[in-house]
Amino acid sequence: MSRMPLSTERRVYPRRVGYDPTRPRPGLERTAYALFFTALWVMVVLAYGVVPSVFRHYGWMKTPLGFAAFAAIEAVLAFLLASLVALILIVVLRKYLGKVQERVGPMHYGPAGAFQTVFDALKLLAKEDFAPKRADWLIFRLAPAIVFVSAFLLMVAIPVAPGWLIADLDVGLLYIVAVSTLGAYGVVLGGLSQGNKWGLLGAFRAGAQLVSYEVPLAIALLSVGVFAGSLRFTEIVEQQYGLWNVVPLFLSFVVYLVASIAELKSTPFDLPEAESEIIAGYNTEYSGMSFAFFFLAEFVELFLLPGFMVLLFFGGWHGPLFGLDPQSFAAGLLQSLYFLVKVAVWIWIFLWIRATLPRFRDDQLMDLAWKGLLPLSLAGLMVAALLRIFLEVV
Amino acid sequence: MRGPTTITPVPGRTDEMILNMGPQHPATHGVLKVVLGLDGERITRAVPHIGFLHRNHEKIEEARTYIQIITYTDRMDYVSGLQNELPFILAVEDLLGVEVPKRAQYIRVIFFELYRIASHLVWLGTGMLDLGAITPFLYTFRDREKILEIAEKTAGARMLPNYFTFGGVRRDVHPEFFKDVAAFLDFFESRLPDYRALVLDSPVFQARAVGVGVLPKERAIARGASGPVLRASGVAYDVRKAEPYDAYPELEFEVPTRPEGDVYARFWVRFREMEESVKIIRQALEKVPKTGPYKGKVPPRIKPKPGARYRAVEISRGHLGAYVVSDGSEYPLRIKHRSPSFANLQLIPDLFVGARFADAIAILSSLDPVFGEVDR
Amino acid sequence: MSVLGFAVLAGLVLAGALVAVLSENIVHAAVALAFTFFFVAGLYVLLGSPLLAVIQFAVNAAAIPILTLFIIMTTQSRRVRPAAGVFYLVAGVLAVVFLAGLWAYLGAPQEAFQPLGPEGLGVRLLTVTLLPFEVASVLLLLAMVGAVVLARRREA
Amino acid sequence: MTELRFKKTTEFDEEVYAVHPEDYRALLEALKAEGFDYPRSLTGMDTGYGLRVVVHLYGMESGKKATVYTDVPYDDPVVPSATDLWPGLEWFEREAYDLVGIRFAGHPDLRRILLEEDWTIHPLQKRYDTGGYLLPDWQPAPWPETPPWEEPEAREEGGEA
Repeated sequence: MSRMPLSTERRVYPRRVGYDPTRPRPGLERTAYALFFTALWVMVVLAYGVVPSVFRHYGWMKTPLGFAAFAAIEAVLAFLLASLVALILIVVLRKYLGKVQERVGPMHYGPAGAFQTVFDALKLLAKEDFAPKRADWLIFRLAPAIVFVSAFLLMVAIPVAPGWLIADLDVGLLYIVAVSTLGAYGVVLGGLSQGNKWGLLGAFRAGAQLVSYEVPLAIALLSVGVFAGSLRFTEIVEQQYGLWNVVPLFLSFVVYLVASIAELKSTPFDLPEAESEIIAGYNTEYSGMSFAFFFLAEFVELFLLPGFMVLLFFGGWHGPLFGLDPQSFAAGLLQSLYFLVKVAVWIWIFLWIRATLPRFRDDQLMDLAWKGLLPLSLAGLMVAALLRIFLEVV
Repeated sequence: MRGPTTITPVPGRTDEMILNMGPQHPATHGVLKVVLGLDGERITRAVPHIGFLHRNHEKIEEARTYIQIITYTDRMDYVSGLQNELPFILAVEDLLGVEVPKRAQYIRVIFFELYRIASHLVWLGTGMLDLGAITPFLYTFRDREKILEIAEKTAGARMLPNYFTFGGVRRDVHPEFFKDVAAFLDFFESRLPDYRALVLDSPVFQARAVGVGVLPKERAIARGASGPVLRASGVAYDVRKAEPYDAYPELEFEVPTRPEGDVYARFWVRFREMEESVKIIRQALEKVPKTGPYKGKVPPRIKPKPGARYRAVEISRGHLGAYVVSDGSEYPLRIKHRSPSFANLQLIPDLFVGARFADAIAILSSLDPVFGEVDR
Repeated sequence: MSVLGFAVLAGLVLAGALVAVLSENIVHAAVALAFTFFFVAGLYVLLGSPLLAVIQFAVNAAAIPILTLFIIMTTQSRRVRPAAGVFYLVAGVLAVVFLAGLWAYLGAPQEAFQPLGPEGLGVRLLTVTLLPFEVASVLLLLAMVGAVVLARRREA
Repeated sequence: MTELRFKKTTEFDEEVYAVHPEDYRALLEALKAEGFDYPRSLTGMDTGYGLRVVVHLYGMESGKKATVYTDVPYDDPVVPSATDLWPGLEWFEREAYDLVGIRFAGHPDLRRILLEEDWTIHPLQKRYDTGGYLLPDWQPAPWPETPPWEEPEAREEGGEA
């Protein structure tokens, strides 16, 4: 029997613009992501710094018309920022997973695949937004909107530098607890309304998980509030000069970290959308833009929860200022950059966890929340209260 | 879809939800449908339905000559395709009275164990994917690719190589084959600690796997379970030891067993088997005659004498048997393939009922069925 | 501006409440109820108490409807029969009683409205209203224990 | 049961029992008692004159192998089920019923397993071609004068197993 001639060479793919797996271009990738980061920074400066400062400086906020204009502009900016965050984070996630998994990730569209999400979003826009016959149409359509609005409302509460914020809420901590519960509401409604048993299971899991983890999360936030003596973000951040809260409130930080991963529904807590168990859980029947809304909200939260973590435990915008006046515009630029860099580091850690771990089981998840995190968070609250009293006495 | 649903709601019982898991479900490894009764997340009833991939090999094979049938056997367990050829070939060789040269025996063993590693890598990746970890999947598929490349160089195909034949192998190995295999083994051994860290030593994995889906020893034997499923229940039954074939009697290896019978034990046994396979291949590489025929003397027209023969081998999933009945003509009277996944899947009602839904996924991936061989 | 806002919000509150009462679909009713509470939170903002608004939002508009939805999910039927005549009668009587009480309250002299901040509320809860606060928490604990006992599966 | 009607031969390395269908169940019980605790396989086949059940057994302790088979006529293909002895044969018996048409008396759940419920034929019978259509000129062979479980002089019938 004669030997069959075999090619020992790897198949070579046709060369296309921006796509050549045989020639990795790390420089191009780095440039693309640096540009992304810059774009994000510019948007943050615009939305949190320039527009509110201008309105406050000229006193336009006092008049009803000015307030309405401010609200409208900020809504548009926050929406753009949220979309930008989601667009960037999705492609960063895919690229990062590619790196971890020793593959290239998106390569086709844009430099090193940087515009992949844009085309994904366009594809989702072009797809039929299908509602099953058995779905409760009204609720089915309302749910993604609720989820997205809750993520979007949370963006309002973030201060990125001294005086750079959209709304200075004196109950900021309570506000984020309240609004993030609203997200759980949308997820439960979405799973419940689609007339699909997988969706129902996903809604059950999502509801149970999000409501359970809301409790330790809220107590962890509360311990920060108790320690700082205020529920206002700006004051909490200001008090972290010299010593970040992560040191005295380490217990609360751990609770917040775990609970926020659970709030994000990211591995190892991705049970509500565990694709190998319950297909896609609460978004099984969603397609097109409705699905995109869930997706966008998830990635906006992937930005927001590390953002709050940085504000509460890692000194927010604190960093070396090189002698600049903290209230000046240049210092604001620098401080918002510090904030973004810290957030980026934490997003990276979240993605790292997501890429590494398998997922828990639903009852283990509940056990962890109620038997592990809740006592831990209460201990953290007591530590915070004792430290507060100690500091006041001294 | 397929016939009436075998679970009907109990009248008046409102806390049970009836759920069709599959045939299009991401974690059923193909096309299994399990009708589940769910009380919350706890499974109260489970009825498996198979046959979605049925193409009646056994009828087709009755209309094919023996040499043509080898191609069909490949298609049963497509994840470890090459291994499926062997029991049929062994049975026909017995009926023909053909001697297999030593070199061919060793080449068979090397290929057989390479495909065991490849198959276990697929199982490891998809099993962890079922448990929610995406990264091991890509690692294992990358390593498996190297095995398939080695196989492609010699056999000309990757998943369904159709390489073994009566009396030996179809053609001699590629000149670089032994060097490639040795290089792969070195590479693979350097990867094993990573897999151990990502899977067996991961606390989250242990939380999901320890004590889940416990299969007692007696039940495993009575249900006809085989392979790692049986060995994880503490039964050291391995066809390679019980009825050795090819060069296995001359090779030293352990049969890893574990007494617990849970999902973790099944993962652990498969993991150890990969290490044992490396050991076997290393010995075979040393002992294989460097020259000599790769195929014994086989008549040009294969007409086994009338009779019947059942032969079994230990493929990645367990005891794969072939029952060949010949009437002395060029066409077999009957060929029965006894596939391990088919028998192992009977355990679904035993293991699922009482487990949580998420456990069911872990249990199913620890049984590691391949539906090409279940449905045949 | 605040009058306009009040009119809009009050209209939304009333509309939501009507949908919640009259809808045949329980899920719709629950969602409408949540929206009603949400708009009530808006009224609190107009009254100058963001704290109360946020608490209303967190507890009544978000947490309680989720639990309601959980109960709906665990039940089989998603539809209810529309209310019969006798319910309208009872509702009418209750409405009249409520309006009469409101009339009597509005007729009485009132103190100036003084919204509480977070500190004020905390101090008040731990001083003036400490006893009712503690009693309420004990009651809630009892209710929780009772719910656990009721929900526990009886082993056959 | 006084005297079991079977014929024992040794082929290659296993014991082969050809047994009368009425004694099939009793022989399996005896083998189970003898220590054959692992059900390797169960095959249904069409011999041309009837249907045959072949059971392959293995003793985990002894390492011994045994094959038991029995023939039943086409018009009454009923064999007692062995699922209570080896629960692992449940699906194998269902498969033999599904593809070959042997009915197992006492099987707990004898439904079709690989084919859909609405199939009417048993495709592995020789009277059908690979497409599942009746072969026009197929005739069953006559029942052998010496069935496999009786001592023959020289049997040439295919599938003596």
